[in-house]
Amino acid sequence: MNSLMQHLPVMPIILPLLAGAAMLLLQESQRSARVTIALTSAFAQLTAAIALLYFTTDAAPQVWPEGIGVYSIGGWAAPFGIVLVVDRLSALMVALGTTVAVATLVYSIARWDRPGQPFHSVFQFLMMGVNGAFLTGDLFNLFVFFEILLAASYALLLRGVGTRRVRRGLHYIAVNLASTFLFLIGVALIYGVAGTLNMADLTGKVAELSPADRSLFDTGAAILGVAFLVKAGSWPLNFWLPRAYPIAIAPVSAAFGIMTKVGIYAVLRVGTLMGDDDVAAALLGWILFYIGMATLVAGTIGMLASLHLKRLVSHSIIVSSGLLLAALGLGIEALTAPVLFYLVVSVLTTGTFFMLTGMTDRARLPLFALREEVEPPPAPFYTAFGVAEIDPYGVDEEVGTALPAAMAFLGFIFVCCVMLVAGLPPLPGFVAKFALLSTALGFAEGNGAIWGLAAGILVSGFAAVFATTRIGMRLFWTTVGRRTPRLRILEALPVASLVLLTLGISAASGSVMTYFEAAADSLHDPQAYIRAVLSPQEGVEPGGRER
Amino acid sequence: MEVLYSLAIGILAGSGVWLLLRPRTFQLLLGISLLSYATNLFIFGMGRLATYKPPIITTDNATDAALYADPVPQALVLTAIVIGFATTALFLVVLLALRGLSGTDHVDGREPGS
Amino acid sequence: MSEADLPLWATIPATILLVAGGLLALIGSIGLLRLRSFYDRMHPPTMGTTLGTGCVLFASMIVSSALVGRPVIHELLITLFIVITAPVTAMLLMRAAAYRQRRRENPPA
Amino acid sequence: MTLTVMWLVLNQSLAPGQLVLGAALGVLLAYGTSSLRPLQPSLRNVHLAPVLLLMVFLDIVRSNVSVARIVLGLVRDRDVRSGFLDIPLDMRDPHGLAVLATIVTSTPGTVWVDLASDSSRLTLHVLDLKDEEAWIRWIKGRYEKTLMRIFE
Amino acid sequence: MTLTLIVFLPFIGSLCAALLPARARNTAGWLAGTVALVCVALVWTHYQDVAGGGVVRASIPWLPQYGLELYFRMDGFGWLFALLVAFIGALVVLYARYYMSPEDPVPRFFAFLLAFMGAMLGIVLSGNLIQLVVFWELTSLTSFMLIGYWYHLEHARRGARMALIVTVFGGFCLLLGVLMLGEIVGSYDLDEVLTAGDLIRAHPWYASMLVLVILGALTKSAQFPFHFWLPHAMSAPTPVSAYLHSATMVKAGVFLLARMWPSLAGTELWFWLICTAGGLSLLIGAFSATFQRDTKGVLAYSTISHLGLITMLLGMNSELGLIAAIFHMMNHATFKASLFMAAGIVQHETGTRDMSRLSGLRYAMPVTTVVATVAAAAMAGVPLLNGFLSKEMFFSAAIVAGDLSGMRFTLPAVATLASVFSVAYSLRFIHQVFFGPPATDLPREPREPLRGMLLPSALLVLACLLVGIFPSRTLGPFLEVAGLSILGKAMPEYQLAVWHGFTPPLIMSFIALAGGIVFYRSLVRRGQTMVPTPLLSRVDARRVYDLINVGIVRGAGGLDRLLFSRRLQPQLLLVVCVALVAAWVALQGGGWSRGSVPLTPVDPLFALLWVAGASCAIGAALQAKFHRLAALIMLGGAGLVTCLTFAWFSAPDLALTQISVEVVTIVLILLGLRWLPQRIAFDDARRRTLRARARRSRDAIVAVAAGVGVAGLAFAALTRPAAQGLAAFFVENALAEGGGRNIVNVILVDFRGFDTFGEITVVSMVALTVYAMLRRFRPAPESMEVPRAQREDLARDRLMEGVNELLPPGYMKIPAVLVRLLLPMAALVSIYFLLRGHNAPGGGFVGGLVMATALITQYMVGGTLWVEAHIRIHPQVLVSFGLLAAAIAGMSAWFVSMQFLDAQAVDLHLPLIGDLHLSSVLLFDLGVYLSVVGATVLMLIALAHQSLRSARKVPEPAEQNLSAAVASEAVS
Amino acid sequence: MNAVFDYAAWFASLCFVLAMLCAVLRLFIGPAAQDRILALDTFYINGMLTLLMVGIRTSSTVYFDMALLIALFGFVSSIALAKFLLRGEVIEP
Ligand code: NA
Ligand code: NA
Repeated sequence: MNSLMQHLPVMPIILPLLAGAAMLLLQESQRSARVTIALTSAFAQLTAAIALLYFTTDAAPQVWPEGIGVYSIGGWAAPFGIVLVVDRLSALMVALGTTVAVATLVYSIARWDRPGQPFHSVFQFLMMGVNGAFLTGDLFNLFVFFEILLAASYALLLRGVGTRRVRRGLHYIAVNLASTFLFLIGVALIYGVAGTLNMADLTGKVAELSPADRSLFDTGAAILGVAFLVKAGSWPLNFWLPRAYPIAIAPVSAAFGIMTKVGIYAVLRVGTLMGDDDVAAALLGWILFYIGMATLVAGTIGMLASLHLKRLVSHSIIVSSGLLLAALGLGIEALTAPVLFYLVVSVLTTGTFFMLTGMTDRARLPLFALREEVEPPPAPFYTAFGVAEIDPYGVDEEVGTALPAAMAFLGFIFVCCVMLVAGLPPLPGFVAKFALLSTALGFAEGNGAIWGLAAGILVSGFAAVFATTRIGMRLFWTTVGRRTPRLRILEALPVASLVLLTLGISAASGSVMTYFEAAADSLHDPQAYIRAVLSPQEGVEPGGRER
Repeated sequence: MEVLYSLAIGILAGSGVWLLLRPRTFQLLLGISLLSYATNLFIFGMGRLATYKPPIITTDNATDAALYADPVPQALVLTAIVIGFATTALFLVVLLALRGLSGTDHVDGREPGS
Repeated sequence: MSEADLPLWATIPATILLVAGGLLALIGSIGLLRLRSFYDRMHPPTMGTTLGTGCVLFASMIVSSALVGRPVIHELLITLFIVITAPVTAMLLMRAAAYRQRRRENPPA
Repeated sequence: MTLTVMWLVLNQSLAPGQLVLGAALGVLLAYGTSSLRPLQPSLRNVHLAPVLLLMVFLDIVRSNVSVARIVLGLVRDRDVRSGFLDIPLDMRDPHGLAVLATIVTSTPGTVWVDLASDSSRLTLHVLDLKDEEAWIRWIKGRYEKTLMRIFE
Repeated sequence: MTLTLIVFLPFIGSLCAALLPARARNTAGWLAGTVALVCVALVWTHYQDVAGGGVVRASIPWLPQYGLELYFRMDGFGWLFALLVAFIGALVVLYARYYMSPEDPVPRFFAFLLAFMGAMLGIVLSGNLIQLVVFWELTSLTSFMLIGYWYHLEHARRGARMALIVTVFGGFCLLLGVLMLGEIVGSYDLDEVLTAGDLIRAHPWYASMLVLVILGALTKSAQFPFHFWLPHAMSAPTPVSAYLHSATMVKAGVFLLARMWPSLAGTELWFWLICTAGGLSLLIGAFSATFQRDTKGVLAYSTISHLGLITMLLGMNSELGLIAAIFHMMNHATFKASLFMAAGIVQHETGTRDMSRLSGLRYAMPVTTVVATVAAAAMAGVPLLNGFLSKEMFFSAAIVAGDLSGMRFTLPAVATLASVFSVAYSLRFIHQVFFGPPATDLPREPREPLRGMLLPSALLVLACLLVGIFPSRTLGPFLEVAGLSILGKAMPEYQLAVWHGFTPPLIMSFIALAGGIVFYRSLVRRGQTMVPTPLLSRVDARRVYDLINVGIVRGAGGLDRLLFSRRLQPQLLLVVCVALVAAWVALQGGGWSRGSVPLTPVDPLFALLWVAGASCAIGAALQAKFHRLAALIMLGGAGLVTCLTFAWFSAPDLALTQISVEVVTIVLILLGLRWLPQRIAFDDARRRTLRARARRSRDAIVAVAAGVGVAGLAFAALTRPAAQGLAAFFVENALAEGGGRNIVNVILVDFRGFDTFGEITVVSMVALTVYAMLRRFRPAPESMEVPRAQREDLARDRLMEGVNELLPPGYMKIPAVLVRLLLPMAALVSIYFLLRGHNAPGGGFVGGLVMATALITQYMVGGTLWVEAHIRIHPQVLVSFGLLAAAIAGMSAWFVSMQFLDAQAVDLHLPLIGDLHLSSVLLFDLGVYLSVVGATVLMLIALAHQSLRSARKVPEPAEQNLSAAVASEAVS
Repeated sequence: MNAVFDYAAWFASLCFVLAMLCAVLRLFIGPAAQDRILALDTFYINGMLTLLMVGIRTSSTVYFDMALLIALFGFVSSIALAKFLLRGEVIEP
């Protein structure tokens, strides 16, 4: 099946499409067939993604020159046709996306996909959108894939009834529609000035522009950037995020974690391909930095204010977006590898965390338990151990309560999630933040921004501990009125696997980071990317297709 | 002509944005439609204005690009129109569902001040 | 434009038809604007819909046929469609107007 | 058949390929849509159709002129009296009535308002209702009779 | 290798313990004990390696690029601490085995305890600063788990969280400090950091870095002002208190200070910061301990105080101080752990820790009384016990440091005063618990505990005695080794002897002893032994913590509402404004300027056209609130003008698509309007308020700005020469390579077919979503009933009436005839558009919309039931087939090993018929056609079905009323 | 002579555009919803005629398709609107 290998780059897009479309033919009662198709497709995508990842490493130099694979759709070479480009970054993102998707899919089979809607089809389309957005080398095609993943997200978000869900869904759609218009205007303007849509081709075209034209081009890029920032969930364009994500069912929220990162990816990809103008790059950098910091701060505050776990996790997504944007905004190339590391970890983290919320939801306490956290503690608390208080030890029996195995498992996962979100060692959240800080401090001499970022990273981590313990203790450490959730193997397995994966990443940080460094290097040397895209492909004539 | 064309886009966009900022869902729906007209015209305009040059090859060897309007933005607009249509439809249904559930056509699902 | 080779036999009737069609449509719309009641306003636009369109289509057929050198008649399809669809609109609109007028005159308790 | 002709007119071609395709489409579409068209017209005396067409054309031209005069104010306003007009009908065939409707609608100055549920009475709105009898004659004599001969 | 094992063995043990069943207390105990003892043995074997100032190293690379590796490094100091951790660990395991109730699920307890032990060993054996932080945080976490072990107790939960918050805060500070340190030195390697003291102290970052590191140490060691968490941590089971909160974890802070002493100490800043914090902790801790009512509370505050003492010693910048500090760390660990165990025994046997209830236990528990008394005496600094020795050293160091720092009087006075309190609380602890009359109202009858429980405590007391009497023969050599490893040179002159003459320290000791006794007696005489701590109970760091805590939550809540508006309009306004600002900033480079291309002359027709179009747009904008139908009609007008504009500027395909979409959209919105109850325009007072007006003007300004902006951008681009874009290629290749004359269509289905591919996916998915949503749709109650018009005008009696009729009755009869006549024609036209799209305007999308519209008109004239009684449409199947057809068309290229979507064509020459051109492009377009028909019909019909649903529902209330009536009749 | 034809074609186009403007005016004036629908219908027909004129003036056949489509479907929005007025909903059960 050499030819299948040759078509590997398009597999992560075509497989979900086929699966999603085929499943529409099934009756509502044919659940097992649907599940089989969905799982087969998802695992096939994961396999393809891992193969792509492997081909971009130095381990397989014979497959693609410089580790960058280009697949011309329809046999039309860039810049005329649409090309899929597999470089380290995109392969990494696809692998990440499919990993989370596979986990959430398995998870959802436990019980979440039940209410008859075409859940599995839409989920496949979501995967198609995400993978396509990561793989495409064409700006307008990126728009199309954005729309696919958005449409899928609308569908998944609006599952189930309820005023709240519909209201927030409406807000989500409205904001994304607005950003869709911005996207279109930005892309159009870029095409209008530079005359091309291929991202690699743009780099060359931009260099030839007169200053006035360049400014108009930059305007297009700026408008496009705003659209990306909306997707990335950056403040103040992200009010929808902490409202929309928590209302989705747990596996869907988990799968959504990757969507904000699509925005970040777009910023990174388009930014590095267009950022040859130093002045513009510096300006862009500062704007990004400040927006990132604002996002970081806002997300941190939101996290502290969250009374529900899902909302908290949503805010942690915002925090991670802010952190990524701010770090990218500093314009320090050495930071890119840690940024990628952090990105990967945060996607896995939020995915796991959201799935966990689905499993603990039914263990949740009634709301009265919340009040104690918001109200100041009652006066006797201040004099604990003082005379005014009756012996606190006479009443309670000092015999521990055995945690049911389910609760213990969930508690363990919860602690892992907290450690990941807060960046506590030894999980990779710490490794990522350490690498970020360690690199950033190398540039801190006379650069206040670095200190701001460092403070932001640490404060947000601390806030995560503060907020998660507040909620987590209520979830796991309250005995009154708790019902122990039933642990389903299909839910536990993917969650545990993701946690194990993070542990693995942490243990193998050295080699993982080496890959990210290579990805960062090629990202900052767009020439290789451009060479790969614009050079003639095998089986594709430079001017057209082979006949 | 360019001035006129730009003005047309501007008016559509301005009306669209005005509606987009209104509090009623139906206003938003119309605003989205108007904005998509404006956006489509904008994209289309990026191919510059060409009258009487439809990009359809009538004689086989007439392959000079100057004979035709730029076909690329047209193709982009087509995709944009279709996607715009789809999202408008979706927005409409969500709007109806919200009206049904919340009893008001305010975008926030509740009347201000209530 | 390539009317350079439009023969005279085609030009004269086409010119007349176009002017007539334009005037009919315009008068029809003016009627739509001027007349006082809705029922009255229903009538004039028909001028543009039937004879006005007919004139233009006929002119188009003449011009196309003259240019191509063989009879071009696919404009007839437009006429067909308009003829078929116009009554549907008219009937429903009239009935709607009548209903609304009735309702305005005898508002429900 | 009609569809095949339409196809050829649309494509402006009499090529054999188009003929075959048109015929195939004609049969297929007619069959495919037949369930939504349970009522098929039965035509007789088709030769009367061109005559009818000519009559309609002349009437349209005439009424166009008269309506144009009214719109342009060439007729004094007080001379124009519009109103509803009831016409008793003998024709029952829906297709005949449909053609009558197209004729009435296509003629400026008359609009189809309502048809009694048993098709026994037709209500029109007429822009220039000076002579009710003349209008009734016009409908019944000129068109209803011809249409009944074609459709019933 | 053994170093690595020492650290990892407890973790492995922890994992094993965690997997044990909840009842396996003996197995768990044996497991934990074995692990601890093995660690002790392993540490012990390294004595020879470190005794001569040597260092044992082992390293595993982790993240070498960033200087992070697992680097275990054991020198004398590390060895001593590791031994302490492992040894006391073993004793605590033994103690806990008996202390914990048989019903308690102890495997979890031992799992956490072992994990903690591993983490603590990791700290003391870290040779890499980042690694140290890693284990540091792990101790915080395990401590959290252990304090909260009895999580059903409210104060345990609170205490655990407080400890975690404070220590994690410190941990993050430490991380930053260590990162800065690493940046200064260029390495996180402890060996390099320890030799770079001068470089570090001279660096401009020194002060901030130092503050951060100290924050880490102070929080961990519960030093002022972070001392408050420790008393709350007493909710932990007593073995935990003995182990973590007296002997080991709280020592991590002072361990760190001692560890970094060579590279950080020796500056004024160090002295002031550390001595102040230490001194205050010393005093406050000792003073507060005197007034605690809880036995463990006394010990907790006493721990704060003793750690303050150690901190102060470390802050004195004197080598003697350092040695004394190390010495006291060891001593304090022994006597305090033993005291905690004693307190635990008391609680275990009597059921309470309340000193006002406890009394006279010496009768029931004589052995415990002896053990506790000796340990308390050590704590008080009574001669012949180890506490006395280290306190002597403290006094002498205080005198020296006082001389050097110019606080000749203050330092010794503080030291003595604290010792006075120390004596007092030790005395009180023993006196109130073990002496006096036997208590009568205890929850349990007190008796001597099991031997296993007493043994660890007794062993530790024995150590106190041995060290106290023979210091230089017991602890002396070890202290030597530890001190040497830190100082890296010969030890300063110090005397480890019980007696070295009448020196000022000895005098201070006696003053303290006597003062303490006097002070306690006066308290007893005045009956003030059970009062809240004077002065301090009002101003309490704990209280500040709570207020900060609540403040954070409340403040965040308020800010959150401000930062994340729940309303849509501000969000949309912000999106628009941010886009405007972004564009404005980018335009500063001159982008707005007019380009060089001359303007084309204005066509008055076009201008007139747009007068109409613009009025429609503005009209729609103004009417949308109250006159929805009018606004919709105007929208249709604007849409038509847009369509004409496309046609005008040579885009026939666009015009076709626009007009079809336009029509379908209007029908769709109308279908929706059925369920959107009308808004009645009324004179709303709110609309006229100043605020409302201001809001509207603001929106108007933004809208105008957006309009002007977009128009300006369009104009700027339109007047620039077109870039040498892709057009030329497409024009050249459309016919030759793409096989089509309609370049736009060739782009859509071939050059950029992938976009189209995505586009139909979007449409299909949206249709599915709409369908799914509408299945659960609950319309507005006002719109539920049959519209008024239908009730008044030709009401229908029964739903299924007329399904079998050939034509609808009444007014719809003639329209039905005409519209049904149109259906086959429309279908033909749709196929016409589909098939010729490649060469002329049209294509699958337009064709599909035409077909869908034709079907919908049938619904309009016939009604849902009638149509569906005559024909079954399966839109979902159409969608699926469409998508699959497109995908298969794309994949057909694979079979000839070309790229996805590479067009394949087969030319057949048929006799008579001629050339038949079948290509995958056509299949692709057919896929588009099918999915568009399916999706559009699905959406429209799903909406249309709503009224069918609600029409079926309408009789329900009537039935309910009926049954209610029947029921009421039955009752009467 | 061709010039005369061109003028005539231009004149006809002008007439149609003016007719559209009249329709828009009626659309604004109303007063009843049915007036607006009628105006939209007129607007569509005149728009179609304008398109046909563009076709005639450029002697291009591509505009024919658009006109065909408007002829076929312009009425759909009109009858949908009218039906909405008349029955309160576009598609009855
Ligand atoms: Na008429
Ligand atoms: Na007592």
